[in-house]
Amino acid sequence: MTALDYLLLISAITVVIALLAGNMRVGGWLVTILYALQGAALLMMSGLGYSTMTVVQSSLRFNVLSEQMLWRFDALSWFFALITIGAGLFCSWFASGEWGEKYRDNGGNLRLFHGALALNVFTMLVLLASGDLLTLFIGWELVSWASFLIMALAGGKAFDYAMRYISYAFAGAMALLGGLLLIYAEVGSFDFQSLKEAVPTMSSATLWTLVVLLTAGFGVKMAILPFHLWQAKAYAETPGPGAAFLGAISSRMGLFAFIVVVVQLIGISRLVEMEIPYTFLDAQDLLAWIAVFTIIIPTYIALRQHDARRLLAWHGVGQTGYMLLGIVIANDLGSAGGLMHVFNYASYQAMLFMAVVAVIHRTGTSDLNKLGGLFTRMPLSYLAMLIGIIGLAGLPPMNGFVSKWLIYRSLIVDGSPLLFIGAVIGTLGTILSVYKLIHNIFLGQLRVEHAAVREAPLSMVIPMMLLAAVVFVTGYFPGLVLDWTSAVQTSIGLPVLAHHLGGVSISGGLDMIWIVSVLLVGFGFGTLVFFLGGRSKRVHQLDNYAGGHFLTAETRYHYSDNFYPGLMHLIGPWYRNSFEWLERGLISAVDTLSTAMQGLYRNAHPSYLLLVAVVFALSWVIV
Amino acid sequence: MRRFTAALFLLGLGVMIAAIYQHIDFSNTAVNAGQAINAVAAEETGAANFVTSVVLAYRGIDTLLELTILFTAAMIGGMVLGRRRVDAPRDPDAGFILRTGADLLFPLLLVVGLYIILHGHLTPGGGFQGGVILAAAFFLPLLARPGITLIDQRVVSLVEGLAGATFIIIGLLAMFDGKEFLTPLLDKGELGALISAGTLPILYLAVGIKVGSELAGLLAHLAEAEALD
Amino acid sequence: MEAVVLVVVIVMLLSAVAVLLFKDFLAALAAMSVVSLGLSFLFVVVRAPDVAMTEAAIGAGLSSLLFALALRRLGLWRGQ
Amino acid sequence: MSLLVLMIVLPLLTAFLLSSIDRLSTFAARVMGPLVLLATAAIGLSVWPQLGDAPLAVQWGGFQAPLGITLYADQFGLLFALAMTIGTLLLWPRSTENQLRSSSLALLLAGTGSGLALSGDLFNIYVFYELMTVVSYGLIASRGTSGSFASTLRYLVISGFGAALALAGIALVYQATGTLNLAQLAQLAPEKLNNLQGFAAFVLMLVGFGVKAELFPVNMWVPEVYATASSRVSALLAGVVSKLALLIIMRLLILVFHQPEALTVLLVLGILGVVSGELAAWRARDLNRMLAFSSIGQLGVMFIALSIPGNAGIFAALAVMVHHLFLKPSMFLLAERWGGSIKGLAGAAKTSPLGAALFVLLSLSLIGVPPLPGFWAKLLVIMPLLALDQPLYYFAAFVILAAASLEANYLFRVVMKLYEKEPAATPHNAHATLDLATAVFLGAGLVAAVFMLIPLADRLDGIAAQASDVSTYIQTVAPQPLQSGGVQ
Amino acid sequence: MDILDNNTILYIAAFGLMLIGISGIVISNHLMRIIFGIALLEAGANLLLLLSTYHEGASAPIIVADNIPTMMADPVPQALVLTAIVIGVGILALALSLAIRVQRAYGTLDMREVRLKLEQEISDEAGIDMPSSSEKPDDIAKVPLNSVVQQESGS
Repeated sequence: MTALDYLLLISAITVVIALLAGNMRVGGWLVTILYALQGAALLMMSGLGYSTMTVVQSSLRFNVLSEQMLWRFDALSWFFALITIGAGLFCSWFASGEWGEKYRDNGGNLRLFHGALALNVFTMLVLLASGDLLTLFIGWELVSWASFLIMALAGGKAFDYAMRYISYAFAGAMALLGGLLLIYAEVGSFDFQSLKEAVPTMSSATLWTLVVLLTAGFGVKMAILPFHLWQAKAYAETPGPGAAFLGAISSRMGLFAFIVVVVQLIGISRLVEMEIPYTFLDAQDLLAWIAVFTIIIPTYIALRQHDARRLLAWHGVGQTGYMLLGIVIANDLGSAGGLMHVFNYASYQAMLFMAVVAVIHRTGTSDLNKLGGLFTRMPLSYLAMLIGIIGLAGLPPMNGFVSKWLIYRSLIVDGSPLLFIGAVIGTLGTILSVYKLIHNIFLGQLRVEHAAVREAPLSMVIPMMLLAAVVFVTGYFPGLVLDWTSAVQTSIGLPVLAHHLGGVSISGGLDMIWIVSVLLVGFGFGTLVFFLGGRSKRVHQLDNYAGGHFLTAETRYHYSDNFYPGLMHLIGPWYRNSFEWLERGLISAVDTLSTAMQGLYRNAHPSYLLLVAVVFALSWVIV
Repeated sequence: MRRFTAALFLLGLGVMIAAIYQHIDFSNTAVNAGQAINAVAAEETGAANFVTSVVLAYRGIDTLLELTILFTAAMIGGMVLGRRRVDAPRDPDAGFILRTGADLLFPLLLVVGLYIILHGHLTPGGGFQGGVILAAAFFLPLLARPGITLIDQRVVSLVEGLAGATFIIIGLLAMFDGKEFLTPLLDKGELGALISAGTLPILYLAVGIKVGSELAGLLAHLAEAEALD
Repeated sequence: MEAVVLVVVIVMLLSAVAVLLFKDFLAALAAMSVVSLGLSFLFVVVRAPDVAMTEAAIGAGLSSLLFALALRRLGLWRGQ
Repeated sequence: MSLLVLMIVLPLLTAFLLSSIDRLSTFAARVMGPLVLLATAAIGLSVWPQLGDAPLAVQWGGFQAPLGITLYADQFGLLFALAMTIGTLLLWPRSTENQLRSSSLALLLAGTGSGLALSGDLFNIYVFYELMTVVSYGLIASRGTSGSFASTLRYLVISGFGAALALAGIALVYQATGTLNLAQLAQLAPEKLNNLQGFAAFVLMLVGFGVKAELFPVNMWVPEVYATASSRVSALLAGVVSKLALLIIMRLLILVFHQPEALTVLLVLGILGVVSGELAAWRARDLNRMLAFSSIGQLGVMFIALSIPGNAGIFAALAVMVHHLFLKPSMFLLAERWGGSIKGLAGAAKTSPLGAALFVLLSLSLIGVPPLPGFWAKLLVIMPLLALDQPLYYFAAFVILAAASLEANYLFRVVMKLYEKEPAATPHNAHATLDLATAVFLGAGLVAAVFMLIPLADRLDGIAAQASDVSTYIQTVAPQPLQSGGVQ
Repeated sequence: MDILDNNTILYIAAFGLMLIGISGIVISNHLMRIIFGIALLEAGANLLLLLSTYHEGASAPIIVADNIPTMMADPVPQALVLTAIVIGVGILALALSLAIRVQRAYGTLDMREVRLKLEQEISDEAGIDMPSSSEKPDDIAKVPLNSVVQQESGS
């Protein structure tokens, strides 16, 4: 039994326990402890000296089709597994207390929820541990179906979205299978190493086919353009903490597989050699531009949402673009930024979802037009969301700033100003929409019906606060995460970023310790002035008047719908839902063909077809 | 349009058949399994009619299956058409000449049918041809007098079942003897004599009775069909 | 001999076409019997007396009887 | 002498005598059929191990090979003979009105199917095939509705057409070689059938035997028949009988027809089958027809697998066939109570949770989700397709993958309906215990296969290797060479 | 008559019967004609099978009075055709019985109408409307299509 065996075993046990005890009062806590155990097993695997970590094999292996299937962990898997288990731990914790009871009382199947969550973690670990292309595909499919399970839990509308997800995901998986089997046909093995050795001898056409098939397969899970339509709604309809978990890590599995196969095995340098005929672009540029558009378009779609969960979920799609962009650029800064963004994003996205779920838990709605002023009622949730959106918008002093800085910097170093501008436009949209989020929920006027709302229970607040701490600490000391990303960079064969605890040690580098310290000093000074200046006075929100009338609680003077009217007027014409139309067109094409085929079976005289076949054979004979 | 496409297809089919016909090689015809059978059949089976040898001995299992097809078809025919209702109206009897003719023909056809069956291993004819005549013998009176129940479906099914079973049991007897299923048994006798060729005449008798009863049953079913519903 | 065979074949093929063209099903059935009888003759020509007998008894006789009974039950005894 | 012939003969004998037995004792007639099938299955199983070393050739009537009819038993044939026998046993027809006739028909089907799988003579195969066709007419029509009669009639027209063409094909083969024995044909084929005449014979026989194997242009009967026949009969036809027809085509392909054009024809027709079947299933709105169309698609995949030259193709086709053998009958059994519009299925999982869970499992395996057996079967088909490195084969692989995603879409639409919270207006019937037990048994077989994947794959590979070994076939049957004027 | 020797004439008869049979199946809509077509097709195939080893100058494969002829016709195809004819008549009877029942149920033997009525019956039994190519099945369109529009036009 190796460390990896222990990890997988504990994870499998977690699934079983979750399914057995999920409905009990202690069930959630038990499962949470098991996640913590998984985390311990993961840490045991490498100690904290991860940078020297070598490959950990699992003793589990099979021989199928004269191919050996094996599982193993390297630094890349370890890094993603850390995030996965962390997300599982916090989400399970979050779900264990009052939330779970309420879910069960509302007719939800809590046992199935915990089981599905644990199954998601387990399948992701299996995927991360894959040691060859066959196990990669098996893990991939397991993850897809586990996500499908948790997405469909809510029933009703969630069924429709989960259905859409699985249609996309399965089509993607088939593209992936096609790609992997094509590799097998070319290389004669599912082994990673054989593929790596065979890549230089492959023809350009084969390579293009491979890259397109694999990117499409992985891209569906990442929800990059043009496969982005399924994700936001499916995630938003997943029950509370499940959405937080999926939003934090699930679609990152696509990125993991992309890194393993396209970056590590095929290699970015090979992509650069693949030029697109009649243009000055190559495959790498193509991917980078896909990434940039994946940043921009979903972010501005998010701006339009008025459901908090959907707004966040659409951001999830957009942020994937940053990660992909950084990794495709593939220099030391970019890949470190992309990888670090995976970690950072997971931490604040989980927290943001939790904050929104906490609000739903107390108020029963996530409609941004029906909320407001909850700051006074739920200050801790407010704090969590504030820290989260600072991170999401990529502003100092939170960790999101560091990873985005690295990605921007890499674009400048790489000499791609257009990509840089695209990424910045995306960030602009992010800032605008996260402001909409926090404003419409927490700021402004408190609604009458929410006057009695209390802060979320401790079981929900503590995970949020812990995540907030993570976001802040890794923003203060980015070196903590950069250590891990360097190990990953070494393991996948990319240039390693020189760094220290406070940031990057290259010329024009970044030292977050300085920046944050200065910021803190500045804030401290400001606070000091604010409180010691003594010129402020607390007034009740309604101690006010407008147009000569005193305000009552029933009067709405804080309008949250029709946000950003000017901006919307300006960019409104761009929301054409072209991709929706594309999707719909595809469906009606299939529908038409399908009708034709049914008509064929229903109406056609069989002998006609037979004779078509005969004539076909005849032409053969003559030719 | 439909006719036009059909004509086009047929033209294509015709051309294809012509093309295939061009490639048929007629020189092979002397070398085949049949000639091999001709060389040894008289000795191996003792039947003067080699077609009978092939039908009952060399390819006996085919014949068994063929009987089974008839059996199944008769059974399904009965199932599909259903049983005659007791109170259903009947056709009036046919005229005097037909009735008398049918009465006279009945024994004649019976004798001819049995003759053809029993000489199947010597002369052209056999169980199938004779069976058809037997069926006609039993069906003719029905045409003449639709009221009579000469053909009782239950008797028919009993007879056909037993005749088929006889065929199989003769085959199984060979297995008790340590030989393969349907190996011809008994003494082969003198070539050309009525009692010769071992079990083949018995098999042909079973075939004839089975074919006769099944076809008679089918005919009766079809004739009675309108009485349903 | 060849001339006889040729005539029989021509009659047979014409009857076969007639089977499909006659409006009256009874006439079509008669044409079908002609085909069967012709076929039975051809079987004699190719030295297959057993098959010829069978074709005459089953193809021309029994099948026609079956068809006739069915046509009567289907109400197609006279042309539509 | 081998007891193997009893597998064929005993059910026939019992079927002949069943109505007489019924007159003596109704109870005896009722239990007789299953008992006989149990006995024949036992005979088959007892012979199974010894066939691993060497196949067995039995000469019916004790006549030497090219003169008499040969019964050739290898594990490949016996596997499907057993599948037929045991499948009939599991799916024993239960119709209250025509019980006696249905029992006889089921017995006949089992006997004929076994014979078809084991036959080694071209015309004998044709007769067995015809008998099986007639028996299936009876089974379909035994439901007794006017729809079942009409669909049987349509089926009969297509089948009769195909059978006549197959007969013409046999005539062409006999004309060229002078023999019907498959072993001798295998000897003579490279010399005498590797030409246009041989190809024409192949196409004619393909069309003829393809009717039952749901080959593309002659499968128009499938949706109607499976929608009108009783579910148990549909399960038998789609699950087992279609595989037997496929087995015949495989045998012909291995032993007799070696033209590359033959493979191309199979490939093209297989692709058309997959495309038309899966697309039509996507739009089907009642469960029975959806399953029927998807069965067309699956058979198309098998034809594509068959079109792969060499041992890999046989192995792949065998794997897909065995997988489908387990899967389709249980799906039809589940559909028996659920049959009807898919919309009306809403909430059916509440009344039959086990059935719904089983349906999910079967769907997952059908679309090929690892680690279920369907995935490995699919892998076995696609891997050699890509390895051939030819455009048409690449296209076939693409079609299979695209069809799988369509399949996932329409099957999970059904699953979603099953688990919907608001139940449909009409209440659902729970499954009959026996149906459910049978389906669970077959489903458990699928799950068990996951754990025995490696020995199972080895065994199937061995069977495929034995089936594709032409020289052993010839040696085992040992036909005497034909000479002018007689046998040497 | 050089071109038209016996062999050729007989083959023309066989192929001709098959062709006419196929055209009967293809062109006709009336079930009886289709059944006639199948019968003709089978007759042609039988003749073809018998011709496969036909040799001019051979005698029938029957030994009469110990007189063994030098060249006898091949008995195997004869046995095969015998079998095929009997199979054919069985299936013919079956087809006719079914035709009688179908006509009684649907009142027609025109295959186009039978097909329509059959479709109607299957759809009725399943509890769905008769499909027609113009309408869109709501079930199918629903899943992926309830889209951004309804959600996002709100804000």
